[in-house]
Amino acid sequence: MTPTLDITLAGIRMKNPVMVASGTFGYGPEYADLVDLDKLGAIVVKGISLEPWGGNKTPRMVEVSGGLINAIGLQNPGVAGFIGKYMPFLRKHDLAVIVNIWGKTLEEYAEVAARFDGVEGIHALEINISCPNVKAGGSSFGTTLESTAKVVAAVRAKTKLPIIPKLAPNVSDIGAFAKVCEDNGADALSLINSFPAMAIDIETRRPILANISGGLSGPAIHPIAVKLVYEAAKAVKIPLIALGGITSAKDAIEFMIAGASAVAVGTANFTEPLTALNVIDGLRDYLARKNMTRVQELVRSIRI
Amino acid sequence: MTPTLDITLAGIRMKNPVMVASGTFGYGPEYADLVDLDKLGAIVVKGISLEPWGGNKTPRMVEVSGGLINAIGLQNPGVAGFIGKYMPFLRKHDLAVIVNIWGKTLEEYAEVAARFDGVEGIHALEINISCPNVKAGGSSFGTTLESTAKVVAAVRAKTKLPIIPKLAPNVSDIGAFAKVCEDNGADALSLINSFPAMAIDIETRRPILANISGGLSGPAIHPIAVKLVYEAAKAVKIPLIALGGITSAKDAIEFMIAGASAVAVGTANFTEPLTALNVIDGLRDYLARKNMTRVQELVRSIRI
Amino acid sequence: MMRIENGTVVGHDAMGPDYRVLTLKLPEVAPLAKPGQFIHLRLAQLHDAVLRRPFSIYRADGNHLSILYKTVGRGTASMQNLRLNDTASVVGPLGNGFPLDLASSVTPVLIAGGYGVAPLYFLARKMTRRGILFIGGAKAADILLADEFRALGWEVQVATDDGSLGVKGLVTLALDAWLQALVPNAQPEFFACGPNGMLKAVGDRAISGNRKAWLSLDRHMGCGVGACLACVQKVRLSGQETLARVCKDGPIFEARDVIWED
Amino acid sequence: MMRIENGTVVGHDAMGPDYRVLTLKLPEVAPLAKPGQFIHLRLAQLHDAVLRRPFSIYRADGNHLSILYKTVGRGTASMQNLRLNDTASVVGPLGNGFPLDLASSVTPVLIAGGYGVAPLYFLARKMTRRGILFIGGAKAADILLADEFRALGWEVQVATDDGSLGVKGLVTLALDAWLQALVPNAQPEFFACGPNGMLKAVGDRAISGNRKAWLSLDRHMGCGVGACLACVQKVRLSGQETLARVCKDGPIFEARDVIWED
Ligand SMILES: Cc1cc2nc3c(=O)[nH]c(=O)nc-3n(C[C@H](O)[C@H](O)[C@H](O)COP(=O)(O)OP(=O)(O)OC[C@H]3O[C@@H](n4cnc5c(N)ncnc54)[C@H](O)[C@@H]3O)c2cc1C
Ligand SMILES: Cc1cc2nc3c(=O)[nH]c(=O)nc-3n(C[C@H](O)[C@H](O)[C@H](O)COP(=O)(O)OP(=O)(O)OC[C@H]3O[C@@H](n4cnc5c(N)ncnc54)[C@H](O)[C@@H]3O)c2cc1C
Ligand SMILES: Cc1cc2nc3c(=O)[nH]c(=O)nc-3n(C[C@H](O)[C@H](O)[C@H](O)COP(=O)(O)O)c2cc1C
Ligand SMILES: Cc1cc2nc3c(=O)[nH]c(=O)nc-3n(C[C@H](O)[C@H](O)[C@H](O)COP(=O)(O)O)c2cc1C
Ligand code: FES
Ligand code: FES
Repeated sequence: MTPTLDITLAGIRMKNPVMVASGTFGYGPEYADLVDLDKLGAIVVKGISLEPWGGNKTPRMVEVSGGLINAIGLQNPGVAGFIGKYMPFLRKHDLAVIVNIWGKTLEEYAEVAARFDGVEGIHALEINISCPNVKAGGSSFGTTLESTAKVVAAVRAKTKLPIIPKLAPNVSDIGAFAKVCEDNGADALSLINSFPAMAIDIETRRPILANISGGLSGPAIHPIAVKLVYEAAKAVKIPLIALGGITSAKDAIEFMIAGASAVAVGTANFTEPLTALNVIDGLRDYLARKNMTRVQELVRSIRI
Repeated sequence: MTPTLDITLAGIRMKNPVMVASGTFGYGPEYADLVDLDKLGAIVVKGISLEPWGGNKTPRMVEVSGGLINAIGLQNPGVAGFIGKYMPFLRKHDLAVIVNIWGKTLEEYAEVAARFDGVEGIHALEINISCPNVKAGGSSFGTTLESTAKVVAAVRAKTKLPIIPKLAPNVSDIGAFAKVCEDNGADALSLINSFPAMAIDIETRRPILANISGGLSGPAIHPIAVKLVYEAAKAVKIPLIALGGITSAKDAIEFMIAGASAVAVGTANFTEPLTALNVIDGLRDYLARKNMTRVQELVRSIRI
Repeated sequence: MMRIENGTVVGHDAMGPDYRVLTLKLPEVAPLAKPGQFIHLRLAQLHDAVLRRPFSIYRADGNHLSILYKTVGRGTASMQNLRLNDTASVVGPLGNGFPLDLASSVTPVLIAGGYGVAPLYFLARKMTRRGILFIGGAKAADILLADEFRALGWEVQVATDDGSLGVKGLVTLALDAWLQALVPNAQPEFFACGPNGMLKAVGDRAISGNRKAWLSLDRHMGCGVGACLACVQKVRLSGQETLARVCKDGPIFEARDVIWED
Repeated sequence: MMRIENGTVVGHDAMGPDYRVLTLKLPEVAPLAKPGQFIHLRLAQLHDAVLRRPFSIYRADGNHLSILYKTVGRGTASMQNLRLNDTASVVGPLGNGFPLDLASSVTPVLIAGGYGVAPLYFLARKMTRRGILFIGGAKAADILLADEFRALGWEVQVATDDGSLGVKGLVTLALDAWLQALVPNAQPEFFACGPNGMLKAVGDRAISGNRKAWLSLDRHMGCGVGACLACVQKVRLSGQETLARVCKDGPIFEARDVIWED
């Protein structure tokens, strides 16, 4: 019997628990020649702010051992630009659309959320409180419990869509951050964003990235992310979406055993655009081999 | 002209700024057939506690992408065992000996420090407040400012040796931790320890390590460590010893440009025991190529 | 339309001491290729690299596609180990490519630096007319394909930094001399691929002479397909400053559209 | 005394469908090797692996050292690509090795599981006397070197799980039958290398029969030289429980010293 992969996560129905991560898959059309979008559980689009935003200067990305550091700086066409330019395309596809949002102030977060409320074809908002690349907001919000609580509550007040705060990895006690999100109305959590990191050109003695530092993503961070997911799962009951260094079904399965209800593929889309599809197939094969009939059986199934 | 590599760091004179990291080079004799100890700047020995300590159950180590996770659990022969068994050997060698210490309580940290004060041949104490693998103390001390301050002050009160707190990487604001150490009498700082991390065997659905989780080290963490060193260097004036994923002179030079006065090679000793010697040679060649006469010119020389 | 495909190595030969030509069997990708487009190559040998490597398409003949590369870092170093029948994953063809429909009065003027000659050779083979190639490099060994261009009936002028072949100096020196001698009603249109400095210099000449120049930009890339925004270049589009993606909106830009910063 | 040395591949051959013998030229390491010791191998092909891989020494002849390996994961998979004249970094010889000075009345009894036969073959070649080898495996293809042992004058008894060669069942079945039939004043001493279950079973028989058993333990390793404490095994040393390092204090332990925990 073929195991079933469909899940309902925070009220969002998905045909499988495999998504593509914000910032690594554009807004949908970019990879559409290579990846059949209708096979994905969900797309999380690149972070959207109230107004169009230009992002950082180049160089914006550098490859390092086991990963890359990016400092794109959240370049995006703004709420109206995104809805006008990309939603018609996305609505034609059979996958959940989760919009990653950010703001430079609390008010902006709330306003962006308000603007998306009721827009046809959008299934949830992922709140980026943890981007290491925007100084004005992002990073600082996600690293104190107080500001995390405020952002989540502010967004909650403005939308009926499921909201999914995306946690910063560079905290000592991820459980406390997970809990404060749950307490303030989060429907699910995404973890994790990339790690603050830096590379220096030893010939020029300058930082390689124009932004000085950026966020590390890719296989390098996977074992850290698994630990954070495991800790967060102990702290909250709401479902978790895990990401960080997934390159194969094995990596995704580790996350689900540790506590995730769904997973997202990020950097690996660049390495191998078919990764998300391979994860779906590998997950199905694994469940069949293990005689599990529903993917839910895997979630939080760790044996200690 | 050959550039000079010798430095005096927190009063410790070293013929070069390249050390081997605690827990990755034993107590000296283990690698002595392969590595001429007299060529190293310093050895930081495996963490020592008041009494002998057995550590965790096996498996204690697992290889992951770009690194390994270890949960040795600080197995060691205790202060008396270490001094009796290893100091005679170490005293015969021409390198600085830094003893990494830890305790399960504040009192134990202080007591271990007291016991080492005045022991011939010991040049400094590195205080491990950040080991992710011992639940009773270690980890928790290094992740709050208050307990960090207390441990550093307690050790300071008991020794005239230079003291070097070793910081935990999993904090949001490394600068604050660096500062609180400086304010409480630290002579230098080591950063960073390994990252809390975890790997799960998807066949058994059990954690691979007997201790459930452990610490991630190796190339995977290098770009994160560079960023932390850069931030710490902005926060304090005391010298920094940088470690985390060094495999080549290039990695070490990045650390020094970012703010480190010295560096330590850890996991790479396992991969390639000659790494520290290669780093020394590579550093000398680099300085010569860049027309620098003293290695100090490199320290904190980042151009923003 | 782009594809992802595992290519089999069917040729891998040195071109002088520093360059190599890698030919892959790519029945899906090769037939789609246009001059100025590139492929994004993944090497199984480089397990731990998360990024693919972009290379201009040098030839596309039937099912075969070739690139011409120089070893500069760990990716290109590991490419050297590719042997016949090894495979490498390819995404492509990517990018916009050069415009091919020139007015009949136009003389194509190609300007190449180093491996920048690769896409220009593909362009020359696809153009029905002939023109002139200016090719520059550090030394004689960096001057590639000059004879092949001549065989196609193109004029070729060479410049090297050390004077070991052609005129000594920058390739724009040779170009300037040629421009000076142009008959008034000549209509040169430029196609350039090489280092940024060269592109900018060519662009400046085009703009001041009121000619078109198609510049192939070289930027570090993440996704290669327009999704990650790593490769952006400030451009002017219909009068408005905006950030174009070199991988998707480029790599070919008309000189007037490019806003060079420092 | 251990050394670090770059070995050049001088031989790489299949031994049956699942095993291979890799022979390296190691003029410094090879002459130091003793049976039961191992080397720690680093593969340039496996850029991103931070750990070396341990392999028992199967042969050491002059400057040449061989290991016999089975492909089980990514390290051993990448070893398969080693070709003649490739190099691999080796640290060795490591560990204590088997005792070689047996009382003259003693009959050596070797018990091997899978690739565990490799160090035992080296041991047999270095022993001046002959004895008996019990060798077990899942199927006929896992029974290696039986003829080579016979050629050295050893008796060989084979057991396979599927009965495709020798008796069907565990190797200890054959051993038990042999022990049963022993003359009273026989003095067998055991040397075993294989899976933990087998080692424990051999040890139990040795202890209950009041014989010695030298067991070669297989543990995941970090440094291989005694520095990292990844590979510890609980043992009894002079009556005291302590943690021994399998890489340095072992890999060979006498059965009475080993404290097995589930
Ligand atoms: C559109 C385009 C076409 C190209 N065509 C060719 C060609 O035909 N022949 C050729 O030899 N080279 C070409 N290049 C450059 C080629 O991509 C780089 O030489 C190659 O990526 C270097 O990889 P590496 O791993 O050897 O170097 P490393 O320095 O180890 O690479 C590290 C990272 O930097 C990137 N990088 C390094 N140099 C460059 C560069 N010059 N441009 C873009 N990214 C770079 C790599 O892709 C990688 O992500 C082209 C680049 C672009 C953008
Ligand atoms: C003292 C000693 C002698 C050995 N002698 C031989 C021999 O002669 N022939 C042979 O084929 N194998 C031998 N092994 C086992 C061999 O080390 C493993 O098969 C090999 O390390 C697997 O590496 P991998 O990358 O292919 O597997 P992976 O599973 O990808 O390796 C992942 C990690 O686990 C470790 N690992 C996996 N399996 C083992 C194992 N069985 N023992 C120790 N570490 C393991 C690897 O070293 C690596 O660190 C010996 C092991 C030890 C400890
Ligand atoms: C180029 C790039 C751009 C990203 N942009 C965003 C973003 O806009 N919003 C966001 O929340 N996360 C962003 N991320 C973070 C990813 O969504 C993901 O959390 C992170 O990369 C870790 O997953 P990975 O290791 O699988 O890439 C970005 C990551 C990369 C590499
Ligand atoms: C096996 C192992 C044991 C370690 N033991 C200690 C220890 O006892 N005390 C300590 O402060 N750090 C210990 N560490 C941490 C290292 O000293 C170092 O901080 C860390 O590994 C990061 O450096 P690396 O990436 O170069 O290995 C240990 C690391 C490893 C891998
Ligand atoms: S490389 Fe990703 S947008 Fe161009
Ligand atoms: S492997 Fe490091 S002590 Fe044995």
